[in-house]
Amino acid sequence: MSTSDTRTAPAPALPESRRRIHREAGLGVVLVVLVALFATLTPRFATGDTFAQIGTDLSIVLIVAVGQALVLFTRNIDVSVGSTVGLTAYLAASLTAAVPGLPLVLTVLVACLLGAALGAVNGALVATLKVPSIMVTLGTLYIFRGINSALAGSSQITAQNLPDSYSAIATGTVLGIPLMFLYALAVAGLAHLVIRHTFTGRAMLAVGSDPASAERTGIASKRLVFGAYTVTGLLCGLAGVLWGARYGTVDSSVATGFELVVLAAVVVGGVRITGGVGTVGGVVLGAAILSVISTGLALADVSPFWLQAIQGLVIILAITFDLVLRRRLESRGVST
Amino acid sequence: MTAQTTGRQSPTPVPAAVRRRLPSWFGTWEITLLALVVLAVALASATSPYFATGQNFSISATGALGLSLMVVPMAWLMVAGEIDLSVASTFALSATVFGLAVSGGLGTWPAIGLGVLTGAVAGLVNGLLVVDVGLPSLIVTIGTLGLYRGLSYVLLENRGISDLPPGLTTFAQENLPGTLVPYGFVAFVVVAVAAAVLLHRGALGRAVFAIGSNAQVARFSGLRVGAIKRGLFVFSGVVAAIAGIAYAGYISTVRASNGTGLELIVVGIVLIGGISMYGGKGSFVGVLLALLLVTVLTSWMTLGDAETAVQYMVTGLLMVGAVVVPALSRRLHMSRERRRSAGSVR
Amino acid sequence: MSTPVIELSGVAKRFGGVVAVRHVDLALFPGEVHALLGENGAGKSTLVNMLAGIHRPDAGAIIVDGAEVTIPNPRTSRALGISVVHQHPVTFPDLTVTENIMLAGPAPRRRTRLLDWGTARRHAREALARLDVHLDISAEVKHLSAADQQLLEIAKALDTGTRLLVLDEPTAALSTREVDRLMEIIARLKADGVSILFVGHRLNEVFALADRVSVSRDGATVVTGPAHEFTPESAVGHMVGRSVETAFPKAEVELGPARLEVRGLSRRGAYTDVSFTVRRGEILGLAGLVGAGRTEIARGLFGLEPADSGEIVLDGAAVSIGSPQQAMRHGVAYVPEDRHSEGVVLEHSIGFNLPLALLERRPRLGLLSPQADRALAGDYIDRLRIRTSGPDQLLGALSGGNQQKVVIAKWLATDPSVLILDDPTKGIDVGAKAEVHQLISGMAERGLTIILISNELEELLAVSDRVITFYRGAQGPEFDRRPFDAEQVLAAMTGQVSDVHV
Amino acid sequence: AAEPSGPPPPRPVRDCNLTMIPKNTDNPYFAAVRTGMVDAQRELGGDLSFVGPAAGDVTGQIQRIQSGRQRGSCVIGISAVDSSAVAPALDAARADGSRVISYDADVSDGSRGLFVNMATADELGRAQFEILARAMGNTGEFGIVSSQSTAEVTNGWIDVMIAQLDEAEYSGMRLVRTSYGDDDAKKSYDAAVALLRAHPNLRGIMAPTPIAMEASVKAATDLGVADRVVVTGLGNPGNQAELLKTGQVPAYVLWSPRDLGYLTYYAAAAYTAGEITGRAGETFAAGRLGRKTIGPGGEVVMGHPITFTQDNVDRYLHDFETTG
Ligand SMILES: Nc1ncnc2c1ncn2[C@@H]1O[C@H](COP(=O)(O)OP(=O)(O)OP(=O)(O)O)[C@@H](O)[C@H]1O
Ligand SMILES: Nc1ncnc2c1ncn2[C@@H]1O[C@H](COP(=O)(O)OP(=O)(O)OP(=O)(O)O)[C@@H](O)[C@H]1O
Ligand SMILES: [Mg+2]
Ligand SMILES: [Mg+2]
Repeated sequence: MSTSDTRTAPAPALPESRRRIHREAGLGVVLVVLVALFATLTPRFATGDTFAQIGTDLSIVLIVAVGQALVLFTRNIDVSVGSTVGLTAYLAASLTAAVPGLPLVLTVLVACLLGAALGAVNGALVATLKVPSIMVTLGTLYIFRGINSALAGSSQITAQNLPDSYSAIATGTVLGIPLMFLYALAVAGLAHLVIRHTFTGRAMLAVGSDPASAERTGIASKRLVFGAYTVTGLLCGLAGVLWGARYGTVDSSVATGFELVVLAAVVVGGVRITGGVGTVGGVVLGAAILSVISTGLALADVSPFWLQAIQGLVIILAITFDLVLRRRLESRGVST
Repeated sequence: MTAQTTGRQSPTPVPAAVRRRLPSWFGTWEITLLALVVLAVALASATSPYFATGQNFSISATGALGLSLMVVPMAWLMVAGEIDLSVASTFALSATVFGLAVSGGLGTWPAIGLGVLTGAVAGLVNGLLVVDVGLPSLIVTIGTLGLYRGLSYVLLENRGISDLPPGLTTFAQENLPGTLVPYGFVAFVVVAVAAAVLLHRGALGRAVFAIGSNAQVARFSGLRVGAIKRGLFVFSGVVAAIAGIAYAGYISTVRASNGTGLELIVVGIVLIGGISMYGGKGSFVGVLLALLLVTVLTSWMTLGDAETAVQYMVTGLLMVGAVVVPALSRRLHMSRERRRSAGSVR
Repeated sequence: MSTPVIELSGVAKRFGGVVAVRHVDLALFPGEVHALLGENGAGKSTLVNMLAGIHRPDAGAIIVDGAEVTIPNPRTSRALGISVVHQHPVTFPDLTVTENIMLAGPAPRRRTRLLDWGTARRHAREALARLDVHLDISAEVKHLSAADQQLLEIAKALDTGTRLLVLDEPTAALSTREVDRLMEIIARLKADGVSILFVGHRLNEVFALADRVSVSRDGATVVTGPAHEFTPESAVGHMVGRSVETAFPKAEVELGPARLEVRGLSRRGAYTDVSFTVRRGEILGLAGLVGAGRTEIARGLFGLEPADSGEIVLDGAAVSIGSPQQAMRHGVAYVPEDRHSEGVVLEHSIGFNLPLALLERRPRLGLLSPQADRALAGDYIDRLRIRTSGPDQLLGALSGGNQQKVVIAKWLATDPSVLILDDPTKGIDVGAKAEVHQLISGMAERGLTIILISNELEELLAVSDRVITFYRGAQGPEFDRRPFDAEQVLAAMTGQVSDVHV
Repeated sequence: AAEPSGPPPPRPVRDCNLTMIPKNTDNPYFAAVRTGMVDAQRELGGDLSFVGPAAGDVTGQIQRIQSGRQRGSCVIGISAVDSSAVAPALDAARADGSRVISYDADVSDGSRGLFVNMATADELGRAQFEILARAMGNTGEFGIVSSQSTAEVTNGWIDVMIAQLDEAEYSGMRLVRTSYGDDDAKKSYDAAVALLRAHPNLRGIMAPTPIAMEASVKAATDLGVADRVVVTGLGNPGNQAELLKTGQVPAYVLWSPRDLGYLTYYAAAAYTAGEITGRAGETFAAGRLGRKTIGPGGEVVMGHPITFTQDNVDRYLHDFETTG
């Protein structure tokens, strides 16, 4: 939860002519290096199939990570995302199983609305009562999971209980590009537009950068925080549907511990946990890096007993590399 | 509170200054927690004849040892504005090294030493990455969470070691002879009291609060921000190692999976204890009360055969309620105050 | 004059048990510069915050164009034509200069409702050009110096539609050049009929500007009148409620041997080839404009950002100072320039903050005595007249000037032998400033070595034994007290001279 | 832990609290086990507490053991997540006068008086392996997607399968990798995808746990290799009958969880009533299952594995009911 702020002295203000690169450039390089590395390790890596798989694999994480990033921008956090995904996945799947003829669009809509409602609960508590978001969402993490467990009990909904069209939401492709990836890209693209090119988006970052200043400027912090949580919930709802569609089996434990995966993607993507800093592009790269690592290691057929250790190591190396690269560039007078 | 400070410079009447303040380590949040503990104990005693017994105390305290120990350094780290999510993995890795050493024929103490050293190194690596490389601790320790847990799997694969020294299992499982007080509980109380006093009364504790509130100010005040943070990560690793070894003694087994997921419970307790995720705030007394609360609730609900779903919902409602109810009452109080003062003027 | 733009009638505001504003009446007319004076903690910023829509008055009325209004939030305030420069910059450190300016006002949008970045950048450039400041508009604000942030704040407030411009100590972090520029702008706005409420502690500025003056004491306006009816002394008398000494004559001190010597100190991008000697009992002033590199030299001496090359000699022996701990071991102390980010921990009490710089000397595992902390705090609360409800008060609830006093006290408490003060009296009221000067002077008498950086030339010349000028990171001419020739010092600071050698 | 001072006095099951701890409650398999226990309880009486953690974890099991011990349960029965880790808690319960039995998944020897096993590991391993071998024509590469790497029962079966590979008949088969899905749908799916992609010549996946089987079938289908990759292993007809009927899985193995619960309850009743002590050769009446004999090591083997196919699966659905 620290940043390196304490170590870097304020740089002198300099004229406008300074060279500039995107903060995400370092991450981009990391991604390319990783891809190159795995491609040399395993010939099977550099194939269309692999990229399709990576694209599918990162999608659910990315969709939720975009939401989480919005919340983090405002100097809040949502650790209930795993439970929200789990609960909406269960509700969406059981709805589909119970009402066979239900149009899929409706299922997706219902799941998104349910998710948004759960997110709104978080948002209302955090925004209006100004209580620490970590406490609220840790609480709802348990509550939502408890509801899920109470509803699902020992039952499991499997692909056999669901229409084929349900699973097709996740497994379909367009021109060889996985549908899931397209959904995720659409979500990320929209989020990028809002964050980068609307007042609302910039104001969200402002709230996280300095909440007191936001108040003094008259930015409607409450509405923004509430909105960020609601959108996150909505995206969790979408992710819930996709989860069920992709993995086939839905029980009371769907997406347990998913919050850490999401946080990892977001933070690797350069979003600061204490708010005010980050881009949607970074989040996309963060999710992609993590997915490339896990897919690459899986293809390399690493022993399962080594998998976790190597994955942890590669994550650390990747973020260190990114940081060192950025420092290098900065010392050469390129600002990021 | 001294009278001299209020008199001369502020002719304005300041009743707030005269009112005695609650100490920083026992504020309204700690009172809330204490009330919740009392309520939970009362309900549990009323509904289960097995709750308010010496045996239950002994069993609960023994079972909570590993968790309780790990809460201590996590509280310190989070006050300093950092976090260590790798604790449960260090917990397993150190126990693994210890277990391998024991089964390799090393004596109990040297094996413990080796295990603790492992924890210290694991903590140091975290510290170096955070302080010297400058990476955020959250992501560093998510990485080492995987790395350390993974190393345990590399070392043990799917094997377990259950031939542990009897001295250790006795320490981790049994009570002081003739009492219902577990050995481990005594050890924990010593550690906890020392940690509490040092945090709230010690120079180091003060420094840690300053670092967590504003690391830049701390550095400008001549505090060794980096050294202290590094030290805290090592402390975290060492305690996680001790906890991991003790837990191995408790279940008489070392496995690579020992303590999986425990980090979130540890962090959860520290947060319930009122320590801010952003550092610089909170009280160790609150953390101890949170630990007590969680232990009491777990025991009560287990004795009542509550299903996991119910346990989750109770835990969650409690956490949300604990922050929401005081916030609501504060709001109510404030709006009433505002109305009153407005009324008195017009 | 015509009808007031804004009138405050009997407004009051309390925070819990603390009455910040008891009863203030104030009428602000178009085209006037109205100065509001008062001791630290007199309630000036609270008043400003009520105009800005941040605090709602508990009692009284705010009247705009003859009608009572409520200002529930900053947007309403702006809509009423009120622009505010707060005492502490209201910025978003992680966002760029352009974004900071954009977020303060109505943001330019395209028909698609998306932001129009081109226009936003143009607005930003224009706003800065109005003040004649040169900032990288795509730099993040956290990389700007305190002075630049303050300038940015002013630039943000200089909106067209402004009817009342409120400036709460806008010059605290500024040096002569920027202050002059601001004065020009104020004059121009005034000519355009804008009403200006100016809060400040530098009386010379105030009297150079103001048409009318109000003095507030203990949260109540005690007197209002045309500026020419006041003298600095009478104004201070009203502020304090008794007559006080506002200037202490610089004591003549017998200088001791050289204590600190700096030889050829350089740091890339900051300062080059800096050499000087300071003796025991001497007060050395460093003069320069904002950005001259004085702060960086001070940080170099304190081990925060060590110099790349050069030598630091203490009592004749070369030392290496690579960290603040090392500096402190050599008896060097540094009062930093930015109180919020470098000086004090806002969310903790005075009793917590005061002994902070002493901690490193305490045994790591030793215990602290809360009584001793409190006594220490109590002592300095008295000596520096810190207006507070007691040692347990949180720093964040203190007025700006009183926070600054805590920063100074924190370092005085370490009992240093070399004290570097970086703009120590910024935001401090006249009375307290005199006390700080007396304190510094007294320390010099006791043989301390003092390096003083100040943006207030008057202060620098009043207190220093010797002044070295800096211009853009290069050491310039040096002046001895005989007494100082302010004109020449100023010329050297602004890089216009190099021949006046002394 | 202290040894029990002597065998606790016999107590009729009617006056008893029985704490029966499954690995995890949110699991249709254990729900069916519970149904069987409730069947037996109707016949014998007694107070059944079927309690456990929602998701299998050692700490959760230990807490339930201790709660049973504090309540003075006359029997604590457990399907252990970890055979040695729960042993100290079981020992303490025994010292306090509870009788301890294990079912489904054993605990360390000496920490229980009786183990109710569904079938021997050897038979279960072979039964699963044979389906796979037959479907693969005894040749080709296959991989395993298991549950937790530390799940001892499953590991036991895998050992049996690996031993099978040494037989001449199966010399054409090769195990390329064992990976673990932790009984989690996503992890199992990812493990199966990894296996299929890293080994393009794979002909079969052995999934000795129902969640992994479901996930492997889905992975093979999604990757478009379902026609050449056989998936089989352990399945639960309760909610996986369709897998057989659609032909996605040729056959899979299990036993009757309902009978297992029923038998466990009967064994517990006989044990607490003092009819049996856990010595080999003792026999007891097990209601509709007839008389059962205790084998060596205090193990009661219920019967043989059942191989389910699309033809027979419907007949067994009764065994997987989860009502009550
Ligand atoms: N948020 C707050 N909570 C409690 N007390 C406050 C708060 N803000 C201000 N005060 C108190 O109100 C009084 C007036 O403060 P204010 O900031 O208005 O003073 P000021 O006149 O601006 O002083 P300065 O010249 O030092 O800036 C002070 O005693 C201060 O401690
Ligand atoms: N116009 C400029 N050209 C080159 N460098 C500059 C210019 N303006 C500022 N700088 C650099 O920016 C840095 C910031 O200066 P710093 O804050 O240390 O100066 P300062 O004299 O202490 O200012 P202040 O009076 O605000 O405290 C200086 O090192 C200076 O070299
Ligand atoms: Mg003020
Ligand atoms: Mg400066």
